[in-house]
Amino acid sequence: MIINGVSIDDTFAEAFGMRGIRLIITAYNETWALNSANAMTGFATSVIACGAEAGIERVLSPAETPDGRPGVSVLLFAVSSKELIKQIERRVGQCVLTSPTSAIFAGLEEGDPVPLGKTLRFFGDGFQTSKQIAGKRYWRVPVMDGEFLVQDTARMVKSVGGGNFLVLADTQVQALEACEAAIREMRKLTDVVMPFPGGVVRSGSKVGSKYKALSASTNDAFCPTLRGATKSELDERIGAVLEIVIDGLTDASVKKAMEVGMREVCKIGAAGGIRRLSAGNYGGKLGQFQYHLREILK
Amino acid sequence: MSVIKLTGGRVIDPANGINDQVRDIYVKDGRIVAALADGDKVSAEYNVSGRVVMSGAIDMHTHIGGGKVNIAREMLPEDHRGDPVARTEVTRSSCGYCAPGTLAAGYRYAEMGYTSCFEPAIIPMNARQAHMEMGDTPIVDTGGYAMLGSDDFLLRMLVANEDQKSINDYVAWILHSTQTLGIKVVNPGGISAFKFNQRKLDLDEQNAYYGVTPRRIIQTLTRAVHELGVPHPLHVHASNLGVAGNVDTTLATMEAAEGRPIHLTHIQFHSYGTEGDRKFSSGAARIAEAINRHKNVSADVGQVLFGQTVTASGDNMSQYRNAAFASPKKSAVMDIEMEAGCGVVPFKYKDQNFVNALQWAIGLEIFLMVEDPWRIFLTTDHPNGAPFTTYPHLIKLLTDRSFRNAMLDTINPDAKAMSNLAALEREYSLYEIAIMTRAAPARILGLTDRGHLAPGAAADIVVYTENADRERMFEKPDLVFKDGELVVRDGKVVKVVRGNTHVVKPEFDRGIEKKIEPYFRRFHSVRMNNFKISDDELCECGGGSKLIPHACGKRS
Amino acid sequence: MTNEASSTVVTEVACPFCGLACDDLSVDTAGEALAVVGGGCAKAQAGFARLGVSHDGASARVGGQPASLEAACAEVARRVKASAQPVFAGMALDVGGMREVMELADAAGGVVDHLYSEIGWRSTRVVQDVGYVTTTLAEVKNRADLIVLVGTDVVSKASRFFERYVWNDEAMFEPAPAARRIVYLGGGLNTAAGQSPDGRAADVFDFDRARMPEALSTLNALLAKQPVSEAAPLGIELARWQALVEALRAAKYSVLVWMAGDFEPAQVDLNINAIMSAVRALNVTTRSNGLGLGGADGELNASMVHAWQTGYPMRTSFASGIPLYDPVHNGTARLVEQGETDTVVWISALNDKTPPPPEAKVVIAPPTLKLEHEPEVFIPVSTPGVHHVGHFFRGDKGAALPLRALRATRLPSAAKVAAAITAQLKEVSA
Amino acid sequence: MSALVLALRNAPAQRVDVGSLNPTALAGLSLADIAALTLSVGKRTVRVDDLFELSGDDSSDVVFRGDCSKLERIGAGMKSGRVTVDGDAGAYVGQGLLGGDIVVKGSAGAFCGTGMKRGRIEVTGDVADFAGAAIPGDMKGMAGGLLLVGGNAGERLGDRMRRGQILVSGNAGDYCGARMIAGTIAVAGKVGAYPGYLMKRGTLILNALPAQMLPGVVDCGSHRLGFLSLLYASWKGLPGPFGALDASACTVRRYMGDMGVSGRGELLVRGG
Repeated sequence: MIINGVSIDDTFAEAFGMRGIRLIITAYNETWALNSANAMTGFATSVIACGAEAGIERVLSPAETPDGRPGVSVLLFAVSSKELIKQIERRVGQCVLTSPTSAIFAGLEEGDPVPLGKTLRFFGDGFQTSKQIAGKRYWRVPVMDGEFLVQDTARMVKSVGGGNFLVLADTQVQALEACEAAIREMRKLTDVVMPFPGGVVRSGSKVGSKYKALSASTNDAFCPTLRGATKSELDERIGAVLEIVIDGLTDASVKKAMEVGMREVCKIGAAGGIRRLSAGNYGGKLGQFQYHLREILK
Repeated sequence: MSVIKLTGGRVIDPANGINDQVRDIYVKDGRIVAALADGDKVSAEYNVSGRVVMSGAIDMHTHIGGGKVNIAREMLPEDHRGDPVARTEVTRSSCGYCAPGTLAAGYRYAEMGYTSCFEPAIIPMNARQAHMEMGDTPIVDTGGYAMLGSDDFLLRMLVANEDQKSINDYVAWILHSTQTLGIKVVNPGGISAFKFNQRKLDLDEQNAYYGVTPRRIIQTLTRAVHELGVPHPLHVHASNLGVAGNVDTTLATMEAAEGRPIHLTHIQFHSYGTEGDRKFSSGAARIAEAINRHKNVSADVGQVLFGQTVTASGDNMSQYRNAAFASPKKSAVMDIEMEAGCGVVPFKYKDQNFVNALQWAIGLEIFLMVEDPWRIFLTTDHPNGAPFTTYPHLIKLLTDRSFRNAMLDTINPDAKAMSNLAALEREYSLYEIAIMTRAAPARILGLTDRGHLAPGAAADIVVYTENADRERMFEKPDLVFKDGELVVRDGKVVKVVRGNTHVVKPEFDRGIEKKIEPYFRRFHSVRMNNFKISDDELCECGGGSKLIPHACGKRS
Repeated sequence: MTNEASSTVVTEVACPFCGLACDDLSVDTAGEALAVVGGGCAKAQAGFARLGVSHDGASARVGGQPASLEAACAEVARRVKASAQPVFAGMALDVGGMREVMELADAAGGVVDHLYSEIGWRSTRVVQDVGYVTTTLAEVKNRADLIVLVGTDVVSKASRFFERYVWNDEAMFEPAPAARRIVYLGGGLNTAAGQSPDGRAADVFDFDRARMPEALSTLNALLAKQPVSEAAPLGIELARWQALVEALRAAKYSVLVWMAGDFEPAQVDLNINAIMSAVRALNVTTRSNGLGLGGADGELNASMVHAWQTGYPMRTSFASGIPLYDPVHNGTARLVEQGETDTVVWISALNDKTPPPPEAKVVIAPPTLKLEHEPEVFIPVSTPGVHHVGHFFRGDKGAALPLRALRATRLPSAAKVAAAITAQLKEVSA
Repeated sequence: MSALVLALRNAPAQRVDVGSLNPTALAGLSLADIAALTLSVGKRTVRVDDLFELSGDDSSDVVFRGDCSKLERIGAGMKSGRVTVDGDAGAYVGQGLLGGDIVVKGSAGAFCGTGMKRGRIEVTGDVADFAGAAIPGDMKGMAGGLLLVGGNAGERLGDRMRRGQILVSGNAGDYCGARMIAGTIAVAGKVGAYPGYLMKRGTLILNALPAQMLPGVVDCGSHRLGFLSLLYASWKGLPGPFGALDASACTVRRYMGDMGVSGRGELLVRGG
């Protein structure tokens, strides 16, 4: 399959079942909502070392938030319910509770309960109070700028992490600009985040390593500088490869994001130095989800 | 003159060694007679062939009257709302599940085949009220035990090292003045200690003011009761009620009696060890072994059964501590008249709660491991462990091992694991149940004309249809006679009579009043003469109850 | 029961004319009226004098005309039988009288309501809602080192409180009675009795007693080591409140005394709740107790008997055949005002001063009771502790005193009248 | 189907417990069954059709007509459905309510909504003393749901209230929120003396404080409290002034108390 001169590999992205959640952070203004959200979703690129993968889903207008203030919705993903609960407790505790004027609410109505204020309330040292409003419980924790308002319980759902595609281009700059264009469009979608910095990752990995301590190591087959020295996947024209990783609340949202991103890359086409689209997988042995590129772009 | 004949019943009368023999019983003017005299004409004959006949049951430890019980009634309107007793042609309306009104209590006791009930904790100053409440408890005979041991008069006598004879005189004077049947000691000296802000008192720990130890109080009072010839041994609610590890205190308390008769009450609450992860374990085996070995010791169990109840005790030191566990969250604690105190704490025993479930198992373990049914009594310490209306259920637990084990499987699994109940194979026979609920209580209280069916006994008689389901059998007797009157038919009161009041009148030297009278004038709130209850007054308090004195054979 | 055969003075008489039920009275029975010659107080003297005559000439009346006791009882039975909802009110009775009225009320499907129940139910609510930590008079007499009188002077209603239980010659424990510390919370009280024998004046926190919630709120906040909103609550420097709190903490056996009837009616249970809150806070480290005094006019006789027989406190309706407790709605005044009762039976053997409500169709009371209206049935009764023996619960619930028969009379007791009506009622039923 | 109408033939002289005549208890009963149920009127036992004229057939929608001020426990314990009172109701309206709606088009007696856990009670007129409060001996009063009062409330509004919301368009009497454990009470008019006496937790939202305040209720200053915007938004459209509040106007003066009994309750004075 070739689209606008871009060759689409007959392969698939291999993604994993994860636990995901949406939270809504509000603040006095958008800046402070973003400050909190950025901190909370920072250092959350890969579950391998960060415990969670997270990102800002979108900015919300006052009309869209529970308390009528500017807000941001964020998505967080982790490999298990237990880990997600732990990550939320830490990240909300350190990055939202601490952030001036902030409040935080559940962004999903359905799913399994995740303690939010239920555990954070104890920061109030007995001065915390709860309120039940329209069937939902909230905690009010006294802090130095007033009260930190936090919903007692949020909901998490089964979701998908690790949707991806690889952009193979003539040069590093061409690969990067194509990815930037893809990310711009993908960020208009809901239910997904691209957890790496700027949404793009260069350090694709393979399973295993020559070093016993490491379970993953650089994907040498896609490293252009090793083209002659290893069993390379790259022909001589490819000068750089970049990857976009997608975590989404649903299978469909990940698929949709991959499609939007890949089509944007294809628009640039061979004329812009884009040669191939490929995807990372583990031979289909590890992940429950497989996204076949050619099927998505059919 | 009325003559009644019960024809062809299967009589179970352990006091007279009769086990399931078919016999006719004749009742003449309220008393059992061997046969009819010439000219006697049977006015009512009941064919009870095939049915089980026993004497009326006796509850030797049930909180049915006195200040703390009335506080419990007042405290718990929510208890009563769901449990009314409707007015009928013969009965009045009343209500209450765990803290029933006296009317409800009397009717329900009679409807379960109980014909005598004894209030075990009468604060001497409160004896009038206790007798009034018992007097308003219809049908059943009543009586009570006067509480001593934290009263300042006795403690002062001990400090002054007064001789045992004087103490015996004081104890006898209390029995006469309060019109009671025995002496009870509750957390010996501990109620007094609580007034001096002591929050615990071990058997050999000194009262902060008097320096007197619980051991000395028990020694002195067991001796006094024994020497006065009071049939019922000192009735002891031991120190450290409910405290993990109190099994040691309880065993030491048995020793403190120095071989004299002693009755340990609601011993389940005093049989706790400190083993296991939660530092709470069963001490039942050690307690049962000690009772089996010490023939001077008897005990009633104070079985816990699951559900809502209220705990009412003279032990305000313990009850102040227990108030933290009140459910619903309310409690009354009182210091009372330089004599004692009381504490009322509602409580809900939960089968999934480790401690409650183990308490349940410990009580049953004690029942099953104490070998002699003449020295272990069937009580729930109403209402502390459960309301008395649960007795038929308790009887089923004791008589039906498979039922018991099925229940055991439903309780808190950690508690089950800590109990050896499943290994106990004993099933009480009807004969043994008759001992522990009739013959033995009558004997230990000195009630010579109750608890048996020989000629001369009062005609307190119960007729049951045998049912393999002992709970069904015992909750609804076919017939209950009280002093020869048919009061219950098919588990419902058909006639209301007034029970008698049982008392003891040991001999003593009235000269003791020369010491007591000035004490009252100096320190008490009433005059001595207004404290004492005369025979006439007792009958008035009892609303016309007949006074039945029981003999005391002086032993010193 | 006389000192010597020739004396007409009876000693160690218990007095049924207030909740203290002092039992050290000497009463001379020689005259037409009974005379208190030892112990006692003005109220006792007046009570024994007024009621302590034989009243043998008094007769029952039906429709204002003299009638036999039997006829009068039958008429009452007929009326309560026909009534849609009878109320038995007054209830200034001894235990025996109350016992019989209870049987009557149940048989009649009525409601029983003591003349103080409007306060009483609110007071009872405390044990129902939170319970209490309390003590009794003999304990106060021997142990109390700090007595705080909350909104009451006690003596206006129970005059010998200090004489008999505070300023005694000796106590069993420290301190000596004369060293006791007395504090009054509230102004307008008769604080003279609180002055110690050696002339130490009581510590009076003088404020409008309707503002008692403010005082108790202050005390509880300070006991909990929490702030209060004012520098001088109720116009009294915070330092004085703080000093009182320190004294309570330091006391070995403090006693907080109240009389429910001395609180604003709407505040009764809340104020006692607040007192109990303070007492419980103190008991964490020391001993402190409440002492609620009441019991005048047989209030406790009525409430105790009612509770033990039926399980419920007063203001319980027996109309439907099972007891239904509703103290808010079963008060006599309300039932009358709302037209829910057609028959008020006023029964009072101890009180001949409180007039029955004008709606009372039946009055069973001492012949000395002044009636503004002639009821449809009037039955004169004797008085317990004067004409017949009986029992009386003291206001601290610590004791039930035996009452003596000091003066013969041909009048029946209230118990006897109630029993006669019940018997008649059952006749009517049968 | 049309609403089951229970029209009083004559107002009874005594209070009558009609708690059993609610949609949950009547479900599945025929009109004849309902007519034959019995009630106690004083000492008399009467059939439902002695007391009421019955019409309609939808027992999930019960309407009481006539002077119902002696009828007690209207709608008590029901789980769903609707009960309407065309006029005044007696005491204990909606006692222990578990769901559904009760509308009193008039005033209600004492202890309105006591022990209710869910559902909604709307009283267009006044409620007497102890609305949303615990009955003697109960550990909690209202325990959930919504009580809307169009007129005034008596003393001890929400006494021992444990959860839920009470909105009073008019005034409330003395000791509003006494012994409150949790929940929210809002009063648009004035409140009487000593609000929050022995209050442990919970929220009173007031327009002004009365002159008589407890020293144990302390001023914590003026603040914007975010939860109020959620609360006000949840009330949007309710009858009365609370249905029209500006959700963003959530700056209040905050008082805490009663400090002697945990002191975690709050009195929020609007516009503070």
